[in-house]
Amino acid sequence: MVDLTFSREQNEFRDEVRTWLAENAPTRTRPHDYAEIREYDLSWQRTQYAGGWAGISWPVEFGGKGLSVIEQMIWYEEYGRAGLPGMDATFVGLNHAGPTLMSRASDEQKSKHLPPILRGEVIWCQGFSEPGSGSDLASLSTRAIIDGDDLVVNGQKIWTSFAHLADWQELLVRTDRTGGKHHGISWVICDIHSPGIEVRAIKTMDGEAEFAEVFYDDVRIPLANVVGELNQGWGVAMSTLAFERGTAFTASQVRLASLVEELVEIARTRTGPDGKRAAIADDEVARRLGMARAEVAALRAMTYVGISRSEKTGTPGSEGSIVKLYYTELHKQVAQLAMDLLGSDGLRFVSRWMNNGWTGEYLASFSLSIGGGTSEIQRNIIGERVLGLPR
Amino acid sequence: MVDLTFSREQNEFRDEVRTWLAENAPTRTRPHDYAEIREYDLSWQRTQYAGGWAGISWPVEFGGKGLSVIEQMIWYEEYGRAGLPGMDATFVGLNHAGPTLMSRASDEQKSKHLPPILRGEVIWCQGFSEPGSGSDLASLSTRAIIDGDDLVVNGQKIWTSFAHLADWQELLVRTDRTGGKHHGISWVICDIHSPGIEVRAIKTMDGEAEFAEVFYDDVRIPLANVVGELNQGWGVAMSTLAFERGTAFTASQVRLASLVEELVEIARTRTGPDGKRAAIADDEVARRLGMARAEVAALRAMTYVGISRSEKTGTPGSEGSIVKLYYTELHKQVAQLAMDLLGSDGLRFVSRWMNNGWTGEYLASFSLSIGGGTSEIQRNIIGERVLGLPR
Amino acid sequence: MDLLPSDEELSIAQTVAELLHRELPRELLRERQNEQTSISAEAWSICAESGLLALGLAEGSGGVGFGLVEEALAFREIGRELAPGPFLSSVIGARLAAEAGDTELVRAIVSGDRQVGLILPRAGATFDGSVVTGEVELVDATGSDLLLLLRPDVSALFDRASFASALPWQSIDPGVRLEVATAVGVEPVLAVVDSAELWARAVVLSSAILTGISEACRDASTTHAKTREQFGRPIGVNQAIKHRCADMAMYSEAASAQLLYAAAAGDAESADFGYQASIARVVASRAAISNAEANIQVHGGMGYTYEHDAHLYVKRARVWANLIGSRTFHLSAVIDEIRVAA
Amino acid sequence: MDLLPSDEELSIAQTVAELLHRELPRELLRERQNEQTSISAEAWSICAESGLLALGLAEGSGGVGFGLVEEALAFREIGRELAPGPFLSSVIGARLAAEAGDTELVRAIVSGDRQVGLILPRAGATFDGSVVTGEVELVDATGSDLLLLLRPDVSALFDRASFASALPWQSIDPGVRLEVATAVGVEPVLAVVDSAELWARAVVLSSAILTGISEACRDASTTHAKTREQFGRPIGVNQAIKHRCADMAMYSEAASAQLLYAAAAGDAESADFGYQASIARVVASRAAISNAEANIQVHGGMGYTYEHDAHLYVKRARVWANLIGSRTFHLSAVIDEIRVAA
Repeated sequence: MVDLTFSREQNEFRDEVRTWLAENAPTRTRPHDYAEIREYDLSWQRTQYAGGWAGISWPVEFGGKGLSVIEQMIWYEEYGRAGLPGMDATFVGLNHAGPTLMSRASDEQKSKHLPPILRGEVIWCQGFSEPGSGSDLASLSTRAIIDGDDLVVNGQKIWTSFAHLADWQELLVRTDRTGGKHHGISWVICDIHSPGIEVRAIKTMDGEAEFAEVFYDDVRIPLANVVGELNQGWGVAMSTLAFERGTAFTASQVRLASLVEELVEIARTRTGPDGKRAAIADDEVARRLGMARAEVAALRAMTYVGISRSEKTGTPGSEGSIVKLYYTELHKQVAQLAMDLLGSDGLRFVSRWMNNGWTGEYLASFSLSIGGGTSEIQRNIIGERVLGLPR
Repeated sequence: MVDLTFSREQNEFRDEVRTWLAENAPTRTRPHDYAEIREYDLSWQRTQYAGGWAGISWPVEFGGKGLSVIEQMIWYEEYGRAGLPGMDATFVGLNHAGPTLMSRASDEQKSKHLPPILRGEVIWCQGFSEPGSGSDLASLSTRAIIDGDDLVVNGQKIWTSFAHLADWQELLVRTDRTGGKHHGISWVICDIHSPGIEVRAIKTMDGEAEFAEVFYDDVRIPLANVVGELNQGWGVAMSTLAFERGTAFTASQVRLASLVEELVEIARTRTGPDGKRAAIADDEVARRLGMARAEVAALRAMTYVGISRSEKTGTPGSEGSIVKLYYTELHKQVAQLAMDLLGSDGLRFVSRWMNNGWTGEYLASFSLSIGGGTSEIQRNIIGERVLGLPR
Repeated sequence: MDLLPSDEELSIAQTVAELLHRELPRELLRERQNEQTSISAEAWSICAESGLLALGLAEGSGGVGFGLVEEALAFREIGRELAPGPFLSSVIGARLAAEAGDTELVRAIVSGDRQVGLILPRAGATFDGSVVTGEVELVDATGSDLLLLLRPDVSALFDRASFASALPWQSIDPGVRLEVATAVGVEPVLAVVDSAELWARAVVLSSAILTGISEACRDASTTHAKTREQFGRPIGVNQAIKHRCADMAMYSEAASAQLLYAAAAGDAESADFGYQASIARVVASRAAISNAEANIQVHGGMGYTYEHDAHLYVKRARVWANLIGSRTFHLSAVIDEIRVAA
Repeated sequence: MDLLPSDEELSIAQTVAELLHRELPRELLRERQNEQTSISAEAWSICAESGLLALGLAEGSGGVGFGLVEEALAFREIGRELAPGPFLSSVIGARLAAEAGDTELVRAIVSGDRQVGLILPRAGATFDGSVVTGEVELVDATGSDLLLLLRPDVSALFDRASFASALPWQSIDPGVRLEVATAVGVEPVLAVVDSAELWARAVVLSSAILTGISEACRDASTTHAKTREQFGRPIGVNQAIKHRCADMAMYSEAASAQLLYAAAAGDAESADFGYQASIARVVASRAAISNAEANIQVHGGMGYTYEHDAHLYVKRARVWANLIGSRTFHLSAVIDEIRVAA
């Protein structure tokens, strides 16, 4: 039944989260240097684990709190409101590899790999995209041949976030080339420090180096590291991708809402386009900001709908693609609005790790509608899977 | 060489046109009733012919003035600036069927059909689209069987402007179904009053009835009326379509420019969105109007480029699709801007034949991006023929 | 927290949809376009008898006792079905009467005995709570006994007879009747001050109508894209069509989610109810206009004939985008909070 | 009337393109990003020797004697090739010197001996024709001897040494150097009043740069769409890509046509030169930003790497959209005429 109010328990939970975050969140700014980021993110994860806050919606058997997606969302909301840095390096382990292992891995694999993720001992990265595949993920060609008890992997992955900080990689390889392209893919747990792996950072247009290319030259991975059945990795991977569209980017949305409020603040204090009045006095500026505010509010409502659906059906469904598309395009628009507002201040590069890092934010925003499935792919998914249009 | 100035002769020509139009253009408002429109448009064409102004760029041998496309454009510019009504009913004959006959018809067909068009004796309509074909024009299925010296036609056409006022129709029929869909089409001259033809008006969303459906039941058309070769009508039709993208809608563009100026006038006199100041004092309104003004200026420049290209190469080329797309989308935006400006006055229907007929204009604008090749088809043409992208 | 309507909530909406579909099929809009009223007295009675005008009124006031959420879900169907008639002004009019304590008038309105049309004051018209003066438009008031003038600060019901000199004006929407009148010191029958909550409810219900329109257009385009063939395949295989449908789905989803959020905020008596309502309205107007316009393009030539329904959505969307506050009015509600407080 | 460049005009542009392609290949932008100047002294000399800085100056003033049309075609190549260096401010600076009658300074600038950077006054900074005061930004002035402050009412050249306290600030564009300075009553070396024509020429040249950027992006996207394969076919078969490229072509065509129109209006000394120039600028800014942003999306992941050129166009477009007047400034030039005269 449609109802905005949270239960007494949920409100108490929110209060506890807020209090705990206020007392325990890192006060030191997240370092810019990637080597330091690893230690920073893992240390903060360890603090969360020690405080009993790791894995809100992870089942108790894997060390989580076993709460619902609503509590998980409350956590992310409060996390975002506290202005805490993105948990970028631990993201894949907690929201991507972890959940996949939970649903598809063997008991042995689970007990070996899940606890270290929550405890903040390891960092996971993804190994899905390839230079030749892009949006056509299933066309991947990194290949693995069975040799005794091992797979021997040769090929290349790209757009791997934080590969240079990681311990483990969720890796898709082609183990059979005889069937259709969705067949013959295997999902394997790869020790990123294995001999034959080379990681090269990719510098992006905003000057950051969060992504990397990973090269595999006769890399041996034990067959025991295959998750699910050999050659059935596509299904395993798809279960992970759906997860991405759940609560996981609630924190990003909350951050976007606060970016909009920052822009409002800038518009109040900065001279507007006429060179005289404050920018907010300009009707066009005010309405664009008003619209941005309205859109982030609607985005929150959409997320609430998605979470309500997850609560009821266990999955956010393909409608998650609508939220991803809406969020992505909105975030880009907000960054563009910021550039228009900044006027000639937009010539100055300021990293998004800094105060008023709007130019960095703008440059970083281009990746949003490309990574994690381009906006074009999202529109295909919405058209085909939500609306049922023909392929 | 890039040069904005017109030659002395061209300037004199412009002066003559302006003077002549001021003295001879109809002062009576164009009637709204379609039966009266026929007489009004033909009578005005006869006046132009008598004054020596019919067919500016038609060759002298067909009764035209034999001038260049620049003079033709000057005529349309002055025509538009004089605020004269669209020459809708005579348009197909003058700009579509006429030019096709000139380039593809036999001498006998030319001498029979061309002079009456210029002299304002006949009205032509088109018969290309069918209910089942739409954007896929070549899939047309209205069929014609040879029987003695006649073609016997059965089928249906749709979106025929002014069919109920017309004498002649440029008709595409399928005379051979054995080849690919572009083969086996014939372009024929059809007497619209032939037995077996039924014309039914189509009422459009703006309440007008400019379009019609035409039904053919064993309609006999002499084989002598085939233009070009039998079964080679697709090529004949395509030569006509290219013509549409030349100077012919210069007058519409000039009209669009004056619509924008009308909107500016409304914004000056009408209370704006805040209920206090004039609309033009609102920064957003003013900038949208400013942008619309800039866009119609750029549209004129694009038309000039196209005409310069026609002058040099004899054809406006596929770039004409860019102008069509730009004009169409701009006209729709201007109509939407008008609706936003009107606010609650936008609840009142006012026909575009009346003063301040903005709601009618808005409702009529939807046809622009559909008729004459949808905006999607234009984008395909631009992508494939201008940019060379794969199909 | 739950923003997914329950089966019970959905079944209320479903019942309303079936009623409207049966009693007010869309063909009626064209058939009745030259009738004096957009809805027949019989159809109005049937709708009233079904309880449609009393859904959100407390049982003690003679209502069904549902919340704004249920009322919004019902109005979303009114939008989706393009149902003609002064539903919104009658529902809000009844609520105003209930707030003023006139239980007899409440009964008369919700039973369908007395219809309430809407007054749309033009720029320059004034209403100080006691008299209205200036040019006004009357919307769907040709069958009405009463007229509603709604504002956040003060709202009132007037006797239709006080506007006897009103002249009809052709509306862009064949399902909406329009009249123009000049009021000189006309006094209301009933007035309430501090009507911000009443206003916000009307804003939510208008958002519901607009959301319904956007969803109907999304569905019509999707169906057409699946069935219409061009170049030997359904046109929905083309990304130009497919992605446009996807964008329509996105706009509708945003409108629908925010509609539920705002309605639930109303039911929860949240302090930000008015603010959330204005946001719902901004998002729903965008969805309705954008989807209705896109729907015509998806339908091609058929889409701009009078016989096809596509244009009816465009017209209804444009009407509602200007009633109960305009886009700029509602953006101001968001902006002003920005301009004043953070 | 002719808006199609002649073979001679095109060959001038072609020569410039080849020069820039040879002397200032785009890889240099990344290689030199930590150098003090965006362009080496050698490359600057070579460009100056080719006559690039003197194209539109009368022969009597030591120039080549072409019109603004040719100059605009050359600057379109500067945009397309993303050539770094203070070309625009030097060309306009030389013209200012010529107007002021300082032939020696003209010679020094066009020969490449003295470079002219650009002063971008921040809100609140003032210049009354005799002194400049307040915060200013210096654009590509790290290798300059002179600085240009350009305004329609009054424009001036300053000695770079008067801004010795300027501090470098990282620019978003690796091909543009930025400094921040505070001026306290700094006097110019040369000033001219009523510089509307000079201003309009600069507006046209900036529009030319932006137009060139938009065209380069259209071409890069088109090439990528033809060659990059996904799902077994070139991505250009998808309408999401094809139609985006078509829109890019449309924006570029509008920008290019209006650029030629405005430049020709300048050469014809039309009364509406400034107005047409502002329109060119508005249309070109839209084309450059829109195409540059779309170009990244078309290139997917590769498009946002630092190694790929795509981001360089976005950055250069954003820089030029803020120099020689902003979008709102130029729209005002169109609006104000609307607000005042019909």
